[in-house]
Amino acid sequence: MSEEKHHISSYKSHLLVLLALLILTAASVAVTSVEMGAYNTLVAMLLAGAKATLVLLWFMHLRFDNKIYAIFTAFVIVLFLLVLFVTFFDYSYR
Amino acid sequence: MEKNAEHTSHVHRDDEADKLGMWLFIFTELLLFGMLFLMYAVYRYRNPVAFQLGGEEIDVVIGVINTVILLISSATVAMSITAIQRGKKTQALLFLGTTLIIAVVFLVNKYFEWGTKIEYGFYPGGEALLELGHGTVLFFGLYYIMSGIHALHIIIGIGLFIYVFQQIRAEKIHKTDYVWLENTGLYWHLVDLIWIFLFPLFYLIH
Amino acid sequence: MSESTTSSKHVSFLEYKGKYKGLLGWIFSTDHKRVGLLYLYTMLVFFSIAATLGLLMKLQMLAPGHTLMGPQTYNAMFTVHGIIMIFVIVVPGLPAVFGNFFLPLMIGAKDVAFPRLNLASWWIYVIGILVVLSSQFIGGWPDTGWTFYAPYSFQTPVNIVPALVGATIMGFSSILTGINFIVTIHRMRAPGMTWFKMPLFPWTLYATAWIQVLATPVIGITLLLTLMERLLGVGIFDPRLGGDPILYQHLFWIYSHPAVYIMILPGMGVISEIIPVFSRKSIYGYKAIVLSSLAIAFVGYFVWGHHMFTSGMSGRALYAFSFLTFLVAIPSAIKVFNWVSTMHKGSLLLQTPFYWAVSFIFVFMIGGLTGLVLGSLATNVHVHDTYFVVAHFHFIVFGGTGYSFMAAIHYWFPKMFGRMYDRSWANIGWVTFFAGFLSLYTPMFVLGLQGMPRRYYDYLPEFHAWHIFSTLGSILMIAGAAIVIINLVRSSRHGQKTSEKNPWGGKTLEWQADTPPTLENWEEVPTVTQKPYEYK
Amino acid sequence: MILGASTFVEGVDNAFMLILGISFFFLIGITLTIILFIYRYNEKRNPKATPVKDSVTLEVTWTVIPIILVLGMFYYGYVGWIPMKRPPSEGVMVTANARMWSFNFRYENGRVSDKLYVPKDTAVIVNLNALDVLHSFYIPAFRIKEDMVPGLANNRSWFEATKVGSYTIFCAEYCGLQHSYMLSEVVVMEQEDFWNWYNDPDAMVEEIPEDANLALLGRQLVQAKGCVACHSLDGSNLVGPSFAGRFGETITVITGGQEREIEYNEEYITRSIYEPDADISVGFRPGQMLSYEGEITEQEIELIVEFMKSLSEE
Ligand code: HEA
Ligand code: HEA
Ligand code: HEC
Ligand code: CUA
Ligand SMILES: [Cu+2]
Repeated sequence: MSEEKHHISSYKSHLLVLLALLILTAASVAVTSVEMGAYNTLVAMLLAGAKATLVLLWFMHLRFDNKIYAIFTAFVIVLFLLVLFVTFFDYSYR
Repeated sequence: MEKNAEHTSHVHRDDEADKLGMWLFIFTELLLFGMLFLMYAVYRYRNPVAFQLGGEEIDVVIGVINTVILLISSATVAMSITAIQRGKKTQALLFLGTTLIIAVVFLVNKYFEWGTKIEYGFYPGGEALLELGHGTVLFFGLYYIMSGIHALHIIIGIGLFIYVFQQIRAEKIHKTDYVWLENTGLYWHLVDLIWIFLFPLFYLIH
Repeated sequence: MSESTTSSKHVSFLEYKGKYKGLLGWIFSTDHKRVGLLYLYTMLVFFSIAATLGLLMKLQMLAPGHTLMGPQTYNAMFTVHGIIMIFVIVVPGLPAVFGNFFLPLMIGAKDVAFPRLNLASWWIYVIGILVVLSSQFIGGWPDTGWTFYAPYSFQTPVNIVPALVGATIMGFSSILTGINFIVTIHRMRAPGMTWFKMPLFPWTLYATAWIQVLATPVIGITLLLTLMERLLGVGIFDPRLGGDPILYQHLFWIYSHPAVYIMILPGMGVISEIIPVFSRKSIYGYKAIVLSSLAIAFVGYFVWGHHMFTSGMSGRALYAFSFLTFLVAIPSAIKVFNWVSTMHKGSLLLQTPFYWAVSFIFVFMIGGLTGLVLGSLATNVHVHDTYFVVAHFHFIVFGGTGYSFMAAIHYWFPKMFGRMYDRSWANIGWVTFFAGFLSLYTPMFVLGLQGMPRRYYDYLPEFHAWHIFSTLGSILMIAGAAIVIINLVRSSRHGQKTSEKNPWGGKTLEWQADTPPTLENWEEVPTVTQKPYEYK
Repeated sequence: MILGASTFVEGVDNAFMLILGISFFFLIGITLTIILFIYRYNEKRNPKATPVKDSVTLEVTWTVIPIILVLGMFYYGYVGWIPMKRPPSEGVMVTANARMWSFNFRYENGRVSDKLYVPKDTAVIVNLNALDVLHSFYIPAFRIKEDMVPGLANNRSWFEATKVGSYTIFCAEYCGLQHSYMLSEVVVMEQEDFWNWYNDPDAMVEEIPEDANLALLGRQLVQAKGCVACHSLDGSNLVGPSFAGRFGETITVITGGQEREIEYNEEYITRSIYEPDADISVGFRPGQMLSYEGEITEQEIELIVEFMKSLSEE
């Protein structure tokens, strides 16, 4: 509702999130040179996932907004992952 | 779920509706890029070595720079929303302006990045590329398509920023009516989200 | 937000005069009812074109050999027939026409959430159609089949660029409609209308809208990639460059299977409205129907592979997809049982809408049950890409979506136009149509089982007899359709006037509005206290 | 269904019959119920409706029963299909090549044929290979179908025929203009006959008898190789230029983007067959015709040339 009270995030919180994002970026560049075989990709994806979560929750306000947005977003992400999973039923066993 | 909508005649302003609409639009974008990521996953799974070699051709430094500035720009739009909510027009304009400039810088970097590749014949249908074999063709095909569509979103974002910037200056967007800014911000974060995944997938594989 | 200047209370939306006059007053009107009718008229035009193509194909199939046209023409015909029927008629179909017109009325809103966007959707839609048809002038009609399978789609000598671009544009229109409906349903329900007091048609629109929002971008990007493949040679689907043509099929069907549920869900919603009203009885199992709609929408995402059983996919994927396909049939079964139970101990009002609804159930069952033959691995291998599939989808697309469209228009006609159609002609039309329909498509099942492949311009003499049967049926069917359509078109201008608010005794909100409704539907938005379909 | 002639028929037809049975049961049952309701509860006979309460038991029953039935159908479908995916290791190996718009079959001993000859009661393993776009290898009498995908390795189909006779092979995946003429035949022979055919020494030698009518042999060849799908013999242009009336003429072709005049002679024909994209006749598209290098010998080209000469002489 437009009458609803809005949560106002402070500059400081935005800057903290930014800092975290930059640290994670640095980390993901750093781990690239560590040889972990297939796990390299996994780690890279986990780090990217962490960054994405930060952006979604804080920058995109999912933490403070109506819960419905968070639920929908989670649903969409799960849907996509399931589609990916089902597609690999084909490619993993060809 | 949410409270029942009370009287909401359609002349009435409903910011929440606009925001929901924006989120739904973001979902369509997520799936659109999702399918590109799906293709990437499939082809990388089938051509692991070629993708690794392809990844080494791509300049990590430009990638890192672009990642960092894009993250910063995401923070600055978020801050411009905070500024508007607090009624600080000049601050909002300042933050928004920063974002706008960063977006342009991002594109300039992209231009140089692509430029050098194209010079060497690394573009779809390019001689140098075709010699390198199937996996590499796919890798660069995806690279151009995915970062190209991403860049297209940046360009649209720039358009939106210019519009919103004008609106704030003209006081059309202000403390109590700022959905446009908010939605533009959401859109920009989406662009950032996509990049967060593009970056490791193309620049960091080795 | 709209052209309203509230002086127009009690003037029906048909007569209302805004800024523009005449035709302009329609194509620039953001009123949801006018937008709905714009879609209706547009569809009528293109349906006639595509149906004529269908008829011409049937005439060509009357005898083996080159009878009426050459192979290139035939191939172009089923392609354009398929593209128009799918992307222009049945995918937007019920949501764009009846959703636009009745969604706000049924949930007690004054319009949809974004009226201007709504009008824009129609414009985008028309532009999309025109782009597809422009291929006539730039390189000829596409000849790839509506599925645009790689690699043929970028090797054909014909210019298929307009078809790809046009279909993508229409996809945008579909997405915008979906967004609009979801927001409308979330934000604009009348006071007191909780989620489980919402009528079933809006519920199915809601489920459909989610599919529109979450599946349509997939076809958008797929067609765009095909375009880039064709124009730039990026190698994504091209086997000569290492691409995988089967991946194209995955992407295509990740959209196009959910799309078949975009087509059928609103149809099921319409039937769920009509059956209780004409039985004078509450719907049986309201919650089961709601949940089954959501289940269809969700599970429908994971069965796309059943179109690809013989494509060269891995065996494991095959049985996973077959299994899921069988599961998705269950919610449809539940709905059928609920509809039939609703009639039990009712007081059935035998009128045209009811006839269409009942015949819907019948042809839908045939279409759905033959879907099970297709979903089973062993039998699919035999009948895939034969006329059996053609029969299945005409039964379920035309039988399902088409019949529910007919049911809907006969049901809501008086509300929409403030006039009544000729009831006896309507019934005669229905009988002829139904008989023609069965004789047109039933022989195709037999042909398919005998092994007649689809998309064949010419065939072996052994298939001749059933083809004759089918072609004769098509002529009967055209006669039926002509009666129905002419009756409706004529009555919308000259039919008997009526301002009765509730001719069928319905309980949902749209029957409380004026006939025809006024510009903003209500002077005062009604408050909902009851469940829908409360018959005592 | 229709006549069946392979070991898969039983599994497929059983699954079909099961599904058909259940379907008819529901279709007829529900239809009769509806008709009964219309008769019993129509407005005249039953002016007042009686409210009925939802029954959870009923709802659950009619959810669970279809689930069970559906699992049964899935199972039968699975059982009927699984043998198709499990080719035996021993058997006659054939490579089926599909191109627009013809099939040819190459046996292990090098024998090539445009019809598929197979022995009865022996496993035949068919390697599916497409040269240009998607095609599909469909033999209704055997209940098998599998797409032929360009670039897809290890794509195979197999069958064991049980009845002597010949059955149609259809291309079931849309592949362009002449899709509906992309037919062939599978000829099932007694084992002995098959092996005789297979090892037939006459078929292996390329020698042509002195007195043979070369033009006629050429005609048979272009028909067998599927050239006539694109090249008419009557002067009309299909996908490619007609063979009629062109030999000896001077024609315009595009070579590397440049137009030039060229004489339609033996040399040009050979180049057109081995490197079709080298010279493109004006008005036609490159990339349609694939090279026949390795499939048509120079000797065979001579026959084709003779045939084309004969077409121009008339
Ligand atoms: C409105 C559109 C629509 C709908 C609703 C459906 C519904 C279903 N479809 Fe269909 N389908 C199409 C449109 C649709 N389809 C189209 C257009 C194509 C072809 C595309 C192309 O290639 O061009 C196609 C193709 C198609 C194929 C691929 C065929 C092939 O190419 O090989 C398959 C395979 O599994 C399939 C299966 C099903 C199933 C299992 C359902 C189920 O959802 C059906 C469920 C319904 C019922 C089961 C009937 C009612 C229930 C009862 C009467 C109770 C008794 C039931 C039980 C005991 C279970 N369909
Ligand atoms: C909504 C979907 C829909 C509808 C309604 C129809 C309707 C018809 N279709 Fe179908 N069809 C498809 C969707 C549809 N089709 C699709 C998706 C394909 C696959 C394409 C592909 O393979 O790529 C296909 C393919 C297809 C084929 C297979 C081609 C092949 O594989 O070789 C055939 C063959 O006969 C056919 C015939 C018909 C016929 C005779 C009708 C008839 O029933 C039409 C009957 C017409 C009417 C009932 C209306 C008559 C009214 C008028 C003429 C106007 C009068 C008007 C006024 C007075 C205003 N269609
Ligand atoms: C898929 C369609 C197709 C098939 C099958 C095909 N061709 Fe062609 N052919 C073409 C096209 C298109 C051209 C014109 C463009 C070119 O020169 O490549 C052509 C050109 C030719 C030419 C040059 C003719 C001229 O008038 O310039 C000859 C000779 C020829 N083909 C012979 C054959 C023979 C022999 C076969 C069979 C063994 C064959 N073609 C099979 C499509 C086909
Ligand atoms: Cu080859 Cu159809
Ligand atoms: Cu499907």
